[in-house]
Amino acid sequence: METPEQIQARLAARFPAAAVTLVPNPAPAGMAALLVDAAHARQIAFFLREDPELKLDYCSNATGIDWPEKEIVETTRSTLADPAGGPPRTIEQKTKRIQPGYLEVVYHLYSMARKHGPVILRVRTGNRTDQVTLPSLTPVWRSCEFQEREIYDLFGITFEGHPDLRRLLMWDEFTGHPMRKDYVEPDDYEWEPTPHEEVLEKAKRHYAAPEKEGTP
Amino acid sequence: MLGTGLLKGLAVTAKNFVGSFHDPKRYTTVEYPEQPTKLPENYRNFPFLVFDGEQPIDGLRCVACKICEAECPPQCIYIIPDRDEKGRPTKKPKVFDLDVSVCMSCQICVEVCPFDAIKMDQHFEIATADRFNGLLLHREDLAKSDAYYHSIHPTEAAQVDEILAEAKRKAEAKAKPAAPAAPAAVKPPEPPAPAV
Amino acid sequence: MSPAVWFGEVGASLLAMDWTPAIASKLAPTVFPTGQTESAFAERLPLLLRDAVTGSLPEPWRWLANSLIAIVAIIVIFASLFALLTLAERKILGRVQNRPGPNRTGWGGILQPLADGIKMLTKEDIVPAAADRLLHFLAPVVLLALSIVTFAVIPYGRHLVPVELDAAVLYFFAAGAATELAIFMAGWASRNKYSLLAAMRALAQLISYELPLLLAFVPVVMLAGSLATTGIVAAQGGWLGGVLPHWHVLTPPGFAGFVIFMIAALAESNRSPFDLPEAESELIAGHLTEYSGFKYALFFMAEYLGMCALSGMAVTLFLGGWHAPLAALEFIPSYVWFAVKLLALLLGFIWIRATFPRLRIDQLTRLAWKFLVPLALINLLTGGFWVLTTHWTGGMLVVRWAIALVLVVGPFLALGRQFQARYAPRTYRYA
Amino acid sequence: MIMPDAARPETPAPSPVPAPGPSDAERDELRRHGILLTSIHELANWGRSHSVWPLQFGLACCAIEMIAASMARFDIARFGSEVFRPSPRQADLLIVSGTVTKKMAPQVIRLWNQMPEPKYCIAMGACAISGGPFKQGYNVLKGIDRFIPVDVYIPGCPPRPEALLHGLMELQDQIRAGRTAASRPTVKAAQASGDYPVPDFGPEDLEPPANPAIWQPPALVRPDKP
Amino acid sequence: MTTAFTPTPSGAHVRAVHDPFHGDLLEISMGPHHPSTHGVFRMMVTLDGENVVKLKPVFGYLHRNHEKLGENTSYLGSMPYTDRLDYFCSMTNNWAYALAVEKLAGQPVPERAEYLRVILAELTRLLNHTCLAGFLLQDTGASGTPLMYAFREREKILDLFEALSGSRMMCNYQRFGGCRIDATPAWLAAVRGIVDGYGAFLDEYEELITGNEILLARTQNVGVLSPALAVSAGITGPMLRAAGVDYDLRKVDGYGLYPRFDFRVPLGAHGDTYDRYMVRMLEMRESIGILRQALAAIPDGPIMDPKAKIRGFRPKPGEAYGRIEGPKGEIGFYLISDGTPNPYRYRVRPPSLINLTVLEDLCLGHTLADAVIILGSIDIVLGEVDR
Repeated sequence: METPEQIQARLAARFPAAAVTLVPNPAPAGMAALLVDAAHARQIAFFLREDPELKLDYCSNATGIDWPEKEIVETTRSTLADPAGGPPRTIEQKTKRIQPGYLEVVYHLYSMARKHGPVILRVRTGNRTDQVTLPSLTPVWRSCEFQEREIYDLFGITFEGHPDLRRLLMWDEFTGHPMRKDYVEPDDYEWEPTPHEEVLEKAKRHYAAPEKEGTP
Repeated sequence: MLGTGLLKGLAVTAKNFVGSFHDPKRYTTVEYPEQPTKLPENYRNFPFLVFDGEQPIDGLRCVACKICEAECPPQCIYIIPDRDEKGRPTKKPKVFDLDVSVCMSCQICVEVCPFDAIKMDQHFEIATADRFNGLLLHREDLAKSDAYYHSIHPTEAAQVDEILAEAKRKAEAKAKPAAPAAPAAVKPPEPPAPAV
Repeated sequence: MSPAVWFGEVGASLLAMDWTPAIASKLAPTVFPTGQTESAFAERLPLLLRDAVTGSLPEPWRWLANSLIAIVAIIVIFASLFALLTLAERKILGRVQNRPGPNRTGWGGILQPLADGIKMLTKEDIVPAAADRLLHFLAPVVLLALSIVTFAVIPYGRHLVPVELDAAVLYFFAAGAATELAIFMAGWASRNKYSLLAAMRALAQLISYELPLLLAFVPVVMLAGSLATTGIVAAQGGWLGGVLPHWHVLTPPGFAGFVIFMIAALAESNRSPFDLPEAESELIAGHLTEYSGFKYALFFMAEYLGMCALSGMAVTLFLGGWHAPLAALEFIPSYVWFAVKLLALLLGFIWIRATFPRLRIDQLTRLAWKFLVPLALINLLTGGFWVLTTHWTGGMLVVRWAIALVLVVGPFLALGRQFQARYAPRTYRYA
Repeated sequence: MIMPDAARPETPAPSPVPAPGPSDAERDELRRHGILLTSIHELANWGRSHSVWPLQFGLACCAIEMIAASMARFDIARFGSEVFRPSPRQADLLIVSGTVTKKMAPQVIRLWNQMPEPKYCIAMGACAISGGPFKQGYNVLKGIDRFIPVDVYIPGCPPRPEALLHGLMELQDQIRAGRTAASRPTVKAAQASGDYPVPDFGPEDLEPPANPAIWQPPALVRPDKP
Repeated sequence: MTTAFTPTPSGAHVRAVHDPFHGDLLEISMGPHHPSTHGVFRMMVTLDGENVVKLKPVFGYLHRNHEKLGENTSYLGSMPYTDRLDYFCSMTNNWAYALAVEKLAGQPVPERAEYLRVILAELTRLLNHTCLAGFLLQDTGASGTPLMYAFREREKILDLFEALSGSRMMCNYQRFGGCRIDATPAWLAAVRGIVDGYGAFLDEYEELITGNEILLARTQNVGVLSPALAVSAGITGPMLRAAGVDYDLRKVDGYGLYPRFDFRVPLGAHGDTYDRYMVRMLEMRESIGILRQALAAIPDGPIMDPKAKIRGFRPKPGEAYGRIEGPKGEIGFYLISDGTPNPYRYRVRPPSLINLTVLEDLCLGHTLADAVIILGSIDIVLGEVDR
């Protein structure tokens, strides 16, 4: 099978307007992912499915990942040559920058016809608000139908073009997106016989909370 | 011919019906309360604490290091180390609670324990109507003798004994050249090889 | 009090009685043409017991009392048979499935039905808020009543026919068919979607299976020349050479009729593999979904009684009724033979339940209309042929059997081939 | 309880279930006067205890062990309990066999409401008792006894089929003794209307998250910090 | 440019909704408490008479937040939770998770452990397919007998699991870089005994039911799945192969030691419920072959890689997707490590959930009774569907 780099090159040639970048994977399993922009994701997906070389007709896994806002401390080193001719001095400069949070959907693509894979496709949203949208790949691979519903439910990404986008696992009245990293669990703690620190913390919050109906 | 499949099926059920009266392969019921359940040696249900000697609480191998508490996936172990009058740790648990209403019998506490102090019990008849007292096992409930451990997991217990004896020999050999006044700073022995 | 003790006490009181000559005369042994003597006391014991109670009453009252005793006896005997049957079914199913079944309530589980009954009696009776209260209450009562009235015309022994009717068979099937209406009542009144589906299924099943059921015994009526159950049983008396009884099941049209009748009876009594109204894996409990407590027990009882009644009718129509299989076994009382045959058929019901999966509703109706009804119609022809050729002897007897067998087996094979063209085991390829 | 060989406080914890009905002495007294009422109760309880029909209702992993308990090796039929009724109207026993999620909890309580009295509940496995290994989950109800009175708790993950049989025998003893959870005075007083309140789906959690008439946990104490 | 796969439109089979002759449609909510939804699964079924015209599955009644818990627990701590995903097949779940972590950390596995994994996975396959056959027949209305025979054999295999790992269902046996407990010769002999007797059991079972005309009529041409739809919908496992697509990860990926074993992959031609049942029966016979070969060839040696860590396991940052051919289909784990003891993202690729994608397509036009057995033949476990 072609390497991700080759695929990236072909995609760049085929869709000049699309931004396709490689996301390296440092793990020993090492399989770089193709990061495509949301606007062209469906076209690229159709291409990957239909391309006779690749024939990625099977989307095994589709999942969301939450990357919250992160403070990145970058250390830049600049070497200054000593005008006096001494050994060069190294100046370390620490810059803090806030990497904006985003949500990401990862698709693992295989080919049943050619029995190869995987090709990993990533699509990212611009931010982490509740109104983030991505194109649905369900028209390309039916197997995304429930998995994208699950992502919509647990991560709060709206998929445009999904035939039936509803919550999959939680009930319809539910408002949160539990798989996001900043999700706060409901205060359903009342009693637990092994009082670990975090349990006590929860208990404190529970009993301090204004009288909720039904709690003793 | 139509119906042969049905007749064959009837023959099989008839064979099983008749067989259930004379063929032990076709009568597999173990009548539970009367006929004892044969539990394999490896069977595990809930953890217990091993004690050496006669005194259940004083002889506990547990040193209240809280490793199992930290590693327990569902967080069902709760330990408070004991301290003597001067506030020094006595390396014994003051409280060792196990919430069997949460425990999932995964045996990770046994695997991570460096002192072979916590082992898996085989007793499963613990159904109770007492929600708040019956399902929380305290130190006193959990402490069981080494002999009991030997009786339920003989092979594993023998291996554990060897490892403990080895560790003790090493510790003694190490302690001799050192100052005898040094407290029994026994380095925890390596975690035992996965038990058989 | 156990039955044995009860019988013992009654027997003792009988012996202590001052026997009137009228009763004593009944004790005279009957001499059969075969030379065997009937065990008169045993044969007539039920009647004697009855007469011991009612013998002294004046005539109109005596008739009433006799009828009441018959009713009570039927209800008591078949209710206890129902209780034992539930236990037997659970134990036999257990044995088929390699386990003992209920064995801890009483000795060997014998008290299990009692425990179930007590529990059912003391359960809360729930009527859904939206249900039709009257129909919801009536359905089990009607069902049970209809199941019980069918017992009236079955000859249980030589002298044991509760009601002798000329058109007993018609009466039986008229009452039996109405049970499905009670199921429909239950399904409709419950206001539950599953119950409603069950009700519809029950009606479809009723319409489909009434026909083969009725067609199946027409050859028997033709052979016996009577619609009365007593007449049909009488027609099956006697043995060929003392060993081969003249049962209808041993004639080609009778055998085919018996098989069709039993299949239709399975469907009629909603037993597996035709338990579609109650289909547990599809409709929760079908028409029973909203019934609790004793009403549910009544349904259960009605189902088993219906099964008993149909088996009893099958015994009467095809298996020689209360006649013994061998002339040498005549000395055993006739009602014992009836009971033995009845239990054998009931065992068959349980055995089939333990083995088969369930049909689908369209397959069920298709089986009835495209398979059983044609076979039953052809069987009518076979029956006619068999009746017309009763006088053939010698070499013609062989011809008679050959033609009848062809008429029975041929259509079966032809229809079976049609089925096998559609559904057959397959062979598989490997990658 | 547990502990064949270790020391254990001699006095058993007081049973939370007070035995209703007349005491043995009273019963004898009544019997002497020819009053049969008590023995009819006993007969009814005997019948009920030997004919506990469970609801055919599986939730999660424990349901498989529940099925296994009804299969040939263990054969719950010996106790007269193999009649797994799929309709709650004919069931006596609700075996909560597995994790009750918040999405499922209202339906479990509805099923419980649909069962006719007298009815019993067994919480089988860690998840049903307290949420078990999944108790930290946002969608997991931390124990079915927040909404339903439970007669017998069977810890284990999952409990062996034998443990379920043992729990069933415990339940039979309770039924025979006439002290089941639903007959507790507190429960009865709270459930005068007969129906247990079914919680609604809220935007974050069930509303209410527990039924205070049923769920009365003791105060939380920390042994080292009073 | 290309055809998009969209679900079959619901209601396409409604003949005449407002036709007074046909009457109204009946909407039934099957589940979450229903005897044949295999757990707390719910189908909103719309019926025209008894025919299904619309079927919407509702999930989440057993959503126990597996993935969230996995992100809050250590790598080892998630292992016992994987037991509880598909609670019939804890051994294969363990293996898939261990494989993913081993890929993530580059952890080798000793040969004996690989052999043990193959043996246990094939035993799990036997167990799962046997139980499926039992449950499927229970759904068709056989009153318990096939299920009882299936569970009779299941108990034998569970005894093996219990003797080896200490628990009947929740084995928690595999570790990153090997297995937890070594198999004794007596255990291997016991496996040999079970494997030798299994063929006879399958023969008897097939005699009981496979030729049964009622079963043939109930299952043949019911719920036909086309190969094109199967591939697009990501169907895996026996269900895919029953549709005639040759895709078995044991052959395709060749993970573990499967390339060493000689076995065949049975394929169906019709893709109906009968094929799904029969493919599983045939797969069991192949599994017996694999087990025989593995038992004959299993070497002595260590079962854990000496460098493998039990406590304090922290893989380097990166990600990995490990998948194996579970009995129900492709079970995969997608892990992202950020260098901490807990995975940053822990994702389970659940075969049961994805195989359910086509449930409505299979059921439309069939009756309610067929919908029940189609669901049964898909072989789902709710612990894995909802996680």
